[in-house]
Formats: sequence, structure tokens, C-alpha cells
Amino acid sequence: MNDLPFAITLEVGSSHANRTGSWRVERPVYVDRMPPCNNACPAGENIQQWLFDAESGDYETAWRQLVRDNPLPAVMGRICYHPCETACNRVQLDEAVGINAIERFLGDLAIERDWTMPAPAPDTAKRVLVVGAGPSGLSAAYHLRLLGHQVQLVDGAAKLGGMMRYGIPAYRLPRDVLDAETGRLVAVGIDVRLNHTVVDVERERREGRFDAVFLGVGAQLARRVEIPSGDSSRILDAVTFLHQVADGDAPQLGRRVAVYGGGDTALDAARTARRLGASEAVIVYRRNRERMPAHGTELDEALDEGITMRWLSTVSRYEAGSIVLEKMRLNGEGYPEGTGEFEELGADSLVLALGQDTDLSLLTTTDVNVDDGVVEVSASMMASGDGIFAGGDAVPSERTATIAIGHGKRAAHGIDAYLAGQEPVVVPRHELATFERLNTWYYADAPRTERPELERARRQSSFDEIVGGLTEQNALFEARRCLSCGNCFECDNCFGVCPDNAVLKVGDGRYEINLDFCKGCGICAHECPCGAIDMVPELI
Amino acid sequence: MTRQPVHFYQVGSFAVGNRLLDRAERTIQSDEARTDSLDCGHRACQGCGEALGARYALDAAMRATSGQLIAVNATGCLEVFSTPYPETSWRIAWLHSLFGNAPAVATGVAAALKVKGRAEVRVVAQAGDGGTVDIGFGCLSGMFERNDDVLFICYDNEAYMNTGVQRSGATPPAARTATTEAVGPDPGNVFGQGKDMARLAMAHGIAYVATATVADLHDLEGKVERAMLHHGARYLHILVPCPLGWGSASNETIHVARLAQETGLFPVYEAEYGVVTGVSAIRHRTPVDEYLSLQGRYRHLFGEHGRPDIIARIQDLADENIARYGLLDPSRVLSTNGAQS
Amino acid sequence: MLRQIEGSRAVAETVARCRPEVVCAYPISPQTHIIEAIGAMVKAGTLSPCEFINVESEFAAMSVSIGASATGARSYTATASQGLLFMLEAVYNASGLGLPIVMTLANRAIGAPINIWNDHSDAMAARDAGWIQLFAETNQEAADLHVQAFRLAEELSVPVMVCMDGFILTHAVEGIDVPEQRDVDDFLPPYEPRHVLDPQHPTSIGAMVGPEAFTEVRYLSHLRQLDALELIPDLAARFAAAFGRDSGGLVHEYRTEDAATVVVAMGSVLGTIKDAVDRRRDAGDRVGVVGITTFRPFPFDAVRRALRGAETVIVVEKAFSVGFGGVLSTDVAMATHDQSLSLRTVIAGLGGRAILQDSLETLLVDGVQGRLDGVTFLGLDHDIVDRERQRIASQRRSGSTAENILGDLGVVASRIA
Amino acid sequence: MNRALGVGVVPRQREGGQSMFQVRIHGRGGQGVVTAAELLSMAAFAEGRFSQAFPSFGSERTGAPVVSFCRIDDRPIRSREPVIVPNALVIQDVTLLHQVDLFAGFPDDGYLLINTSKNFEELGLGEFVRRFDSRRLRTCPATELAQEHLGRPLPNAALLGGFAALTGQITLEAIQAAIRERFSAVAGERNAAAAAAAYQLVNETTEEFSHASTD
Repeated sequence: MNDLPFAITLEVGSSHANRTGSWRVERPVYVDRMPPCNNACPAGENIQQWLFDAESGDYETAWRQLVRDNPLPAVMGRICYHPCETACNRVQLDEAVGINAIERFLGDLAIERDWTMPAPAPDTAKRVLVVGAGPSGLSAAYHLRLLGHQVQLVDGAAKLGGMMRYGIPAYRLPRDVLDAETGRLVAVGIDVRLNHTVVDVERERREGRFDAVFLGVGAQLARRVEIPSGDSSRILDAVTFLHQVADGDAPQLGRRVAVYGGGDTALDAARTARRLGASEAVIVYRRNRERMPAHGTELDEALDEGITMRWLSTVSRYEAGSIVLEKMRLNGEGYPEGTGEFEELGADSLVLALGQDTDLSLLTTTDVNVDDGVVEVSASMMASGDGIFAGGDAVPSERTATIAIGHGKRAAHGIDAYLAGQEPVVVPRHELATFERLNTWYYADAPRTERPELERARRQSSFDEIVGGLTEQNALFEARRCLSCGNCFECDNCFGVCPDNAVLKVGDGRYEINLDFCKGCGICAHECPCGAIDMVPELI
Repeated sequence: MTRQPVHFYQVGSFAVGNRLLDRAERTIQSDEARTDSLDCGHRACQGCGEALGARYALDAAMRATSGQLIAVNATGCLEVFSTPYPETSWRIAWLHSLFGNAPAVATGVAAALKVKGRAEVRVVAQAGDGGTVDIGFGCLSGMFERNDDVLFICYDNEAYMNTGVQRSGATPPAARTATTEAVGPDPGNVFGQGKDMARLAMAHGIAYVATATVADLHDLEGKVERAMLHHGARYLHILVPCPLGWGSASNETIHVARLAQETGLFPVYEAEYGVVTGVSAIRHRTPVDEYLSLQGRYRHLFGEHGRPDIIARIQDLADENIARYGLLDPSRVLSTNGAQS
Repeated sequence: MLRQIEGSRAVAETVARCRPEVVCAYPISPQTHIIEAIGAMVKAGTLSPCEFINVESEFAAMSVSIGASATGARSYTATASQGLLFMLEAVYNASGLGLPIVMTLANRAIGAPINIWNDHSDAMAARDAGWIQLFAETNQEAADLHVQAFRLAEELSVPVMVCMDGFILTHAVEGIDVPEQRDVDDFLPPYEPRHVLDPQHPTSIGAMVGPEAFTEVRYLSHLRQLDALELIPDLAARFAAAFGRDSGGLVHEYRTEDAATVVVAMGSVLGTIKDAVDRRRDAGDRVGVVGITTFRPFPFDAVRRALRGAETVIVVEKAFSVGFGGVLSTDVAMATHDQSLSLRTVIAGLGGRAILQDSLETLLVDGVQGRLDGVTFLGLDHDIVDRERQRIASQRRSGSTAENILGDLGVVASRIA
Repeated sequence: MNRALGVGVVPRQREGGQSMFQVRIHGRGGQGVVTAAELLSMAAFAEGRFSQAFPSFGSERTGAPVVSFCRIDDRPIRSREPVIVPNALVIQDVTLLHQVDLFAGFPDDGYLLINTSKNFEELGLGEFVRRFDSRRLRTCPATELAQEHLGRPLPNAALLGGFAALTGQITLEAIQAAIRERFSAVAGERNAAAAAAAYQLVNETTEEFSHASTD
């Protein structure tokens, strides 16, 4: 139409001349925040990211994202105590996302599909000795290799895995899974030397011309206490007990087994005893449930299996198939003290699970500082000795496999920096993506998918895996429960809710604010489900 | 209801889009190729709910008619902020005549299209609450009664905003406006009988009547699409919060609209031929004070000289709606999202 | 073909032959016979394609016409009196949007007191609405004017109001030659809208215009009306050539050649005046008549020319501005401001009061002899007025003067004139 | 060129406007008063004369007093004033006699036709009518005739027959043609018949008068 009447009839598009952006006093800015799961993961996994990939069914990409931080997803998907789920914001909505289950699903799928690890970086001609093939050692070796260094991994045992193999019972971690992942791990080009115990790390380093060393020797020495007992009394420690079971020559324990201690190892020992045929497995612990160091889920499963507890009790004597327990009470500070009351507990054997110590004799020729039986390390896991790093149970920290894997990774990067003669780079963390920043209306309520548990009967008598995995459908469902806290997941809300059409799609899931027209109303930020938009004041 | 349920618990249910869904299953607003019927550069206030509602509804209508659409607009905020000479924000064929005659003008447009044999072109008329329930009511009722082929959309912001927030026939009880000040023993608007326009429309027995808010886009777009499947007179009543007139934060426009629904004060449902056929159930029932306290127009009900008695009366109104429409009955939910089915 | 039919019927048939595509109306006396007839033709299918819409008010009637016209349909409606006032907002809107709607106005008085009879108060109320206003002297002219009105409206994108005296013309049965379809089709090309609602070429019609451009918009519509002053005589000439009749135009002069006293008037009263003039001519008075067909735009030049030789001008009008006086008189005075003549206003025929030939003759005589006041209310019953004035003065009586007068008069319907 | 109704026409001077014949019809709403004037004008038109019919406008209420007018002329009719001085006065309803000034402007030589089965004396008009030319005054039981022919008390068509007989301004045939044009076949015939009957009646009495006068 050319002959439009003046003023009363207008052509489309003419409003673009009116740049309403000038009204704005605040502007929306897209941000990435630290999701609580990532924040809580000791292995430093980018959980939110691999869940994002898993949500679209792209499991290999998800797995590849996963193994950038953790080379043992199938293992961790079983034995990790998943602090990520404890931290998950979804807890406040319905239930945490089953991150651990999805991790295991991805790990198992990778084994099934034979996905291989990424190729190492070009050779740096630097040599690193890794002592101990437990979680920290394996992790360190893996990351060092991928960084292009030559790695020799030594361990006194006959097989890889350390405590994962010799401490954790098979019903929690099937050996084929462990073998598959450790095998794939070392296949990235790690020189493995088993049945070799390092007695003098300095000499080992010199002879092998290693530029740096990582100590992942773990805590293999069972603590013992003197218990008055008769000859007939059968007393052994949990570490040895579990190691023997793992090696396939389980000791005879009899019908009634008592386990002394309150950690996860105590539970493992008791549950293993049940599976070895003990009709009674009793755990004796000097404090109460609240103060028990073992993880709650483990205890629940144990009680489930018929393990019984003797809370607030200590073993004072063990004679003739009978243990004399002293009843304890907790004082004001919560420490147990004897009451002078005693009772008897019939037992054919007593397993001591009173904690482990680290054997650091290999350090005697070095000037590495050892304090309270463990190696002092810096933030990058560097010990005081030149080029010596350590991690896992050998350093001051909570002792879990996941933490050990995190140590291994951190140490690897520390070593990498050291070898390059640089200071280790500390990446600043994003601000935490808190629940308050979420607009949860957009998330439909959905219950968590529980992993199907084997029926109890079977569980008590065998070492079959207790906890089953997720079907693909369940895993997908579970992954899609992720709220993607603090990180855009392309829901198009900002694009749709802008009253001024001032949000642009700029391709591959990214958005931009058209500042020519954005009036700064803030609806996009308010309606962003995951809190990935901040409103920042305009500088006037 | 015909909407395909979305099975993704993460977001697909309620968010504008979802990368995990086929384009066809996402909202029209998530599509870069949407019409943007109401284009940027318009002069609506920050966070204007009406600007949002108009783009939502007309883009959906454009999609439903493959772009064969003519819109008639009554006088009011929408008209003033969208077409101040020399700039128009409309990307569609658009006509503004007067405040009270949009339904009749639309009838004329429809008649002209019919006589010219252009059946493919559809007509939408739109007005604010004043242009609908007050000054335009006569023409609207006539259009309904004749069953002219027009979809009439009311963008309800519950007062005369264009002239400075005066009370309209759609202003809720106790709300402060420039002509119902928050003073005296009965502050704010009277507790009248109200004028339930959607039910009045249903009383005409027309093919399709629905209510919606800017807070549930899937629902709103679905209703526009279904409305366009019918011929004859149809009515869509959309709640569009006005930050200026309601005294709410500009970034809470959608949030406030959502609470209007979640409290039960604004029942969201649809009806065919005078019979309610679907209801959007309340997902998280919310007491009215949570809704009221976000709005300056109700400020006089709170604080030390607050009026819990009035809040209680408003809660009663919400509860009546909940009972009347079964707003807590999940089986009645329009399955516009994956939370159901 | 000449037929003895009612004025309304003739207008309805003529409008139908103009092929309107959308017709809608709301009934009001004395317009009803027109829309009833058109409605019947649409129902019977003799007028097709056409949408006939029974609306709920005059406001809606004009609004529907606006929508239809803006969508490119030739639109027609008809109304009167209160109806015009009820739709007045939309009447202004139609001209503001430049929509070539044609509307018949069956002129009628405006209440209160409610009065269904003829005068020109309604047309005068819409005088400034931006419409072209044409006044028919006879039913033949009323019919003919509609054909010209559509062409005029569509050529200029201006709405046109054809005014015909209610009852006096609308209900009068006389010999009328309804324009033949073929001739109408030749005279009136299909409607080519200036701007139209079309999804293929979307535009925004009816923008808000501020101080920066409103004056220009108004001035432009003023110029379009001035263009009409050129186009109207041209159309009338072409119409005469095509139909063999003089109809329309700006003004008509009757025996003004040497007239010293000239009557100016609009509408059907001109016929009666012409008879009176003939009588006065017989009696030797130099009197004549100027009939104004085009009231808006007001044909200043044509009026000035027509009154060139006049010494006394008597404007007989069927409406007046309360507290002021003549409306048409004011326009005539403007047109003749530079001429030395004495201008007299005669207000006649209000609310259907019959205008009698005898009283018109008396008027002419008084005019010729210079005995006319500035403003005369023809046939005013001074006794009634005086009595009411006294009553008001005596007992501060409030309430409707009209009712008091009726009280004095007795039954109105019993009076013949 | 045909300058219908003389817009801008200069007619030849009239001889005192003698040729125009003006009729006024009084009755009540629902009695076809307006139709009567219309039919009369149609009949005149059919006979090649100029004619104009119009009602005394009012809201159309049954029973309300209604007046209609008809002008017949050999020249275009321009005047729009009501008929003040009727050449003929037709009264369809005698009950109006005492309410309305029916005889206003009625000239001494005017024609008068009243729908009644009574005579002027019985109507109490004996004194009044003496001033006039008795040959031009007639009563006619049009309602009875209507009842007889159409079974409904609609006197207008019949009165037009009487009018034709009384005034000679128009032929019965023209009246009947107009009636047939205006009404449906059956109603048309019956009304035409009623008109004919009235025509007869009035003619006969006219005959008597002429005889009487020649005696």
C-alpha cells in the first residue's frame, strides 16, 4: 500500500525507531553459578554438566565429561557416599536427584559399550612414580598420563585397586566392574608394576629417574588394642579379614561373630561375616548411633540384613566363647566413660575394626613432614619433600575413595605445575547456586527413582551385588530431574517472557539481551528457573 | 483436552521451551520464527503484563491461522502504547476505532471478509477490561448474540490504567484505585457482585469461552489454538497484571498472575457452548494474603492498621471459586504439562 | 421508469443498486422503511452479495460500517435524530479514518422533549463531524443523491450523509424514477479503498496522533472537503448527462435572476417556498429562492454568487442554536460578509410544525417590505409562551416547560397543522 | 428532459392553482387511512397525472386519530404543506366528529364523504351541512360493505370507490387497478369489489340528486 493516509495509518516495523533500552536502570546478565552437587563432589566432577548431556540421551558425551574428572565412574557409582546428593537443591523440592545411580549407569554402559579413555597429551618426557594403586594412586596416574607424563604405578599387591579391592566387599563392588575400570584406566599408557613394595621412596625415585613422586599408600595397618583373652579366643582384625575374603581364602569365624568398632569397615566386616554363614553378627560400639562414624545407608542395610548392635559398650575381656562388655555412658562432652556395669556376649570370634594407620616407613630417607601418622600436604597435595606429593588415606582428611580420587587429580595438576616449574593454578570458584535463586514453579514434582534392591534373603547369603542399576529409561528420567542449578539449560523462558522481545537466540543454546530495547523490567531474571540471570545496575 | 503431555520432569512441563522437545511440542513463544505480532519499541511500562499477553495471544492466533489474521483494538493502554504516530509496534493487520466499539468493528470486518469470500482470514478483537466489561459491553453482547465470527480477547488488568488507574467493573473488592481510595471504614473498592465476564459470555451459549493468565503460556496458547478451531463468537479472558496500577514489582508480573491462579481468586478454565469442559487445577494452593501482599493496591490491608477481616472476606471469594470450579481436583486439570498423565 | 412509490422505498432500491456489500442499521423512526426494504432485498437474495446486520444500537451500526469499510467493503447505514447522536462518536471516527461510508439521515428533531417529527437539529448536531452533508429537496433527489454519494465518498475517502426530511419525504408517496441498475453500474465504479486491512499487507490503521501532527491531519481532511466543492458539481453534471435529471450539486437558484429578496433554505421545504415565490412573483414582488444541497463542505463561493444581487436574504431553517439563533444563517452570513445586504433568520418547522405556504407568503411580503425581525420563529404561539413565562415568574415552577405547554394545548394529534 | 418534481424547474404560471385537487382523509390508526391516500395517488399516477400522498405523521398506534393527504395535479407538485383547504374530505370514522376539528379549512364547494350507515341528520350534522352544496356531500356505509366483501371492517378501499363516484377526479378502474397492485390477489379482488359496490351506491344517490335538481 503506497498511498497511506498521513499519520492515521502506519507501516509495520516503524516502532524499531524507538529504542526503549534507554529506560533501563538495571540490565539482565547471564551467569554460571556453582551447582551444589559440583560444589560438594570430592572428585571435583562437573555433575550438572554430565547430567545435562545425559538428559538428552547422549550418554557417551556425558560419560566423557564424567571421566575428565573421575576415571572410575562404575566403581564410584557404587561405593561413593555421594555428598552431591546430600547437597542437591532438589531435596527441598521433593528428593535429591539420584546422581550416584546415574553415574553408575553411565559407568556400566561405558564398560558394556567398551568406550575408551581420551588420548593422552603429547609426551612431556617427564617421569612420575605413583606409589599405591588404590583410588588416589589410580587417579593420580590417570591424570598425569593424560597430561602427557610418563607414569609408573607400583603396588605391593597382586592386583590393582587397593582398598577398593581388599577393603570393600564384593557385594558392594563386584570385582569384574573393578577389573574393567582399572584395566581401562591403566590402558591409557601407564606402566604398572605389581607385587612390588616400595621400602625407600628416595632410592626408588633415584633408580627410576623419576622427576616426581605421588604417594597413595593408603592406610593398610589395622589398629589394635590389648584385650585380655584366653588362648581359645579367636581375635582378628577387619583389614586382614576382608583382605583374606577378597583373596578367596576366608577364615573360619564360627556361628557367632562380634565386630568391635563403629566405622564402615565394622559394618563391612559384620555383613561379610553374615554372608560367610554367621547366624549372629553383633557390632559392639562404645558410642551411640548418632555418634557412629559409619554412613547411615550402610548401617540401615546392615540392620536390614539382621546385624544387631550393642551400643554404648566396650570389650573388656574375651574368654571361652564369651565376651564381657562394659556398659558405657556419654559424659557432658559426649565422650564415653565406663559405668562399671558389665554383661556377657556369646561369640565364636571377635573382629576388631578400630580404624587403620598408614605405613610411612618408605619416607624415612626423606625430609617429608609426617604428623599424627599422616603426610602434611599443601593445597596442591605437595609434601614438604621436593617433588613429593601425597593423597588419599595417607594425608589428613576424611577417608573415602571419592576423596582419594579427588586428591589424585589435584596432585596430578600440582605435579604438572611443579614439573613445568610453575605455581599450581587455582581456578576461582563460581558463586554457589542456592535454592533461593531457583524459580521452582517451572519444575514439575517427580519422585526419585529408587534403585531396585535385591531381596534381603538372597543378599545375606551371597556376595551378589546388593544394589541394582537403573534401566536406561530410569536413568534418563532421573537425569531430567536435575534442576540445572545456576546454569542455563535452554528452557527459552527468558526468550518467551520478555514483554519487549528483547531477548535474542544466538545459536547453540545461547541467548543475548538486546540492550536497544530491554527496559530492565527483570522478568527474565525472575522467571529463570535455574537462577542463571543476574540483574546488575546500569552505570549512570 | 488435546495438548500432548510432556514427560520431562525437569522443565518441559511449564517452561516456555525445552531443548529436549520437538519444536512442535514447545510453545510458540519459544520459536524464533514467532510473529512478534506486538514488536519491540512499544511504550508499555516495564514489566507490562498486557504487552506480554497480547503478544502471546496474537502470535498463537497467527500460528493457528497461518498468518491470515486481522486484529481490531479498542482504545486503551494497549492501543496507546503500541501505535503512537509515527511508530506502530504491530506486525499484523490492525485497526483501532474507539473505546467501546471493538466488537462491532470486528463484526464489520468479519462481514466484509465473508461478503468478499475470504473465509481464510480470521478476526480477533481485543480490549482491556474497561473496553470489555464496561463501555464495550453492549457491543460485545450483541456480537455474541449474533454469533459473529470473531474471537474477542479481554486483557484484564482490573482497572482503567490508561487514564491513571481508575476503578472499572472488573476491579476486585478492596483494591485501591484512584477512584476507590484506601481511606475510610471500607477502604478500596466495594465488595459488589462483580462482573464475571467469562460467565456472562458463557450465558450467551457461544462456542468457546476460556480464561487464562500470562503465567501459564502452554495453557494460554492451547486455548487460543482451540478457540481458532471454532467459528462464530468466541471469548478469551486473560489476566494481565499491571505493575503500575497494582503496585507490584515490574519483575513479578508473571509471579503475581500465577498467584492469582494458585490462590483461586482467578479461576482458569474453559467452556464450550456454555458448559465448563476443563479446569486448570491449583498446583500449590496459596493463601490470598501471599498474593495481596505483593501489591501496593492492597497495602492498606496489611501492617499494624491492617484489615484481616477484609483479607478473610477475600479468602472466602477464593474458596468459593475453588469449590465452584473444583480447582483442587487434579482429575479436572487441563493436561497442558507433564506433571499430569 | 417513473413509479408512484414511497420515498423510503425509492432510496432503498437506489441504495441496493449501488451494490453495498455490508448494510447494517438499528431501527429508528423515520428511517425504518428504508432499512426494512433493504433487509428484505438481502433476505430475498435480490441484493447479493451483501451482509445485512441487525445490530444492537446505532453506535454499533456505525461501528460495523467502520470495520466493513476499513476491510474494503462498500458500506451503508441509515439513522435519524437520537440515533445519530448515539453514534456520533463513531460518526467522527469514520471521517477521521477517511472511510467512505454512506449514510441516510432521515432528518428528525432531537429530544427532550422526545419528538419523532421532522426538523434539521440532528444534521446540525453532526455538522462538524467531518462528513459531507447533502440535503435532498425531493424524493427523486434523495434517491439520486445516494448514487452520487457513493462515488463522491469513494473518490475522496470521505463519508457522506444524505439528509432527507423525515416523514415529509421518507413517507411521502410520489412519482419517482429509481435509477436503473445498468446506469448506476456505469456511473459508480467498484470501491477501491485508499487503505485496507489485509494480512498480505499489514498496516496499523487508527494510530494515536499527538500535537505534532494532529493539526496537519485535520487540515488535510479539510482540504479533502474543499476538493469536494470541485467534485460535487462535476458529479452532478455527469449524473445529469447519464440520467437526464438535475440532482445534487452545490446550490440551486430559483427565480433569483432579478430578485431583491431571496430565501435561502435546505430540504423539502424548498418546494413549498417555490410555490410561495411564484405567488409573490404573480403579485409583482422580485423574490427568489436559493436551495442549498451541499451543506458540508459549505459552498461559500456558490452562495455568494447566488446572492450577489440580493438586498434582503431570508434564511429559513429547520434548526437553531439555542441561545444563539440560526445555524445556516451564520454560514450564509460568512459567505456574504462582504456584501451589503440585510440577513434575516426564520426558524420554521421545528419538531414537525407544518410550514404553510400562506405563512411563507406573509414572510416574503414582510421581507420585501423590510418588516422582518432579525430572527423570527414562524408560527410561534405567543400566548402559550407568555402564559408559561408568567407561570414561571409567578410560582418559580420547575419541571418540564414542554409538559406545561402540552397541558395548555391538549392533544397534539388532533391538530392538522 | 424529464425534470421530475421540478427541481430547478420554472413552471408555466398557474391560473390561481385551480388545477390542483387536494384530499384529506381522517380516520384512526389501523383503518388504512394512510393506505387510502397512497392508493388514491397511485390511481391518479396511473391516469398520467402528478400526485402526492403523505400521512399526518405520528407514531403508528392503532386507534389513534390519523390524517392523510393526497394531492392530484396536472403539473409537478412541489408543496409539502399539509392540506389546509381540502377539495375533498373523507371521514373514515365518525367517532372523530366530536374530538377533532375535521372540517377545518373545508370550503363551501368542497366534497365530503363520510363512512356511516346513518344520514347527516342522524349524525347531528343536519344543520352544519346546509351551508354546503348538498350534491357534494355523501355518506357511505363503507364499513358494512367491507364486512360484506372482505369480512373485515376495512373501509378505505370502499371509500375510494365512493370518492371516485362523488368527485369524478378519478375512474373506478384506476382505483381498482391501484387496489389490485397494492394488495394480494384475493384481498385485491375483494377490496376492488367493495370499491365497486360503494361506487354504485354513491352514483345512485348522485343520480337521484341530479333528477331532483332537474325537476
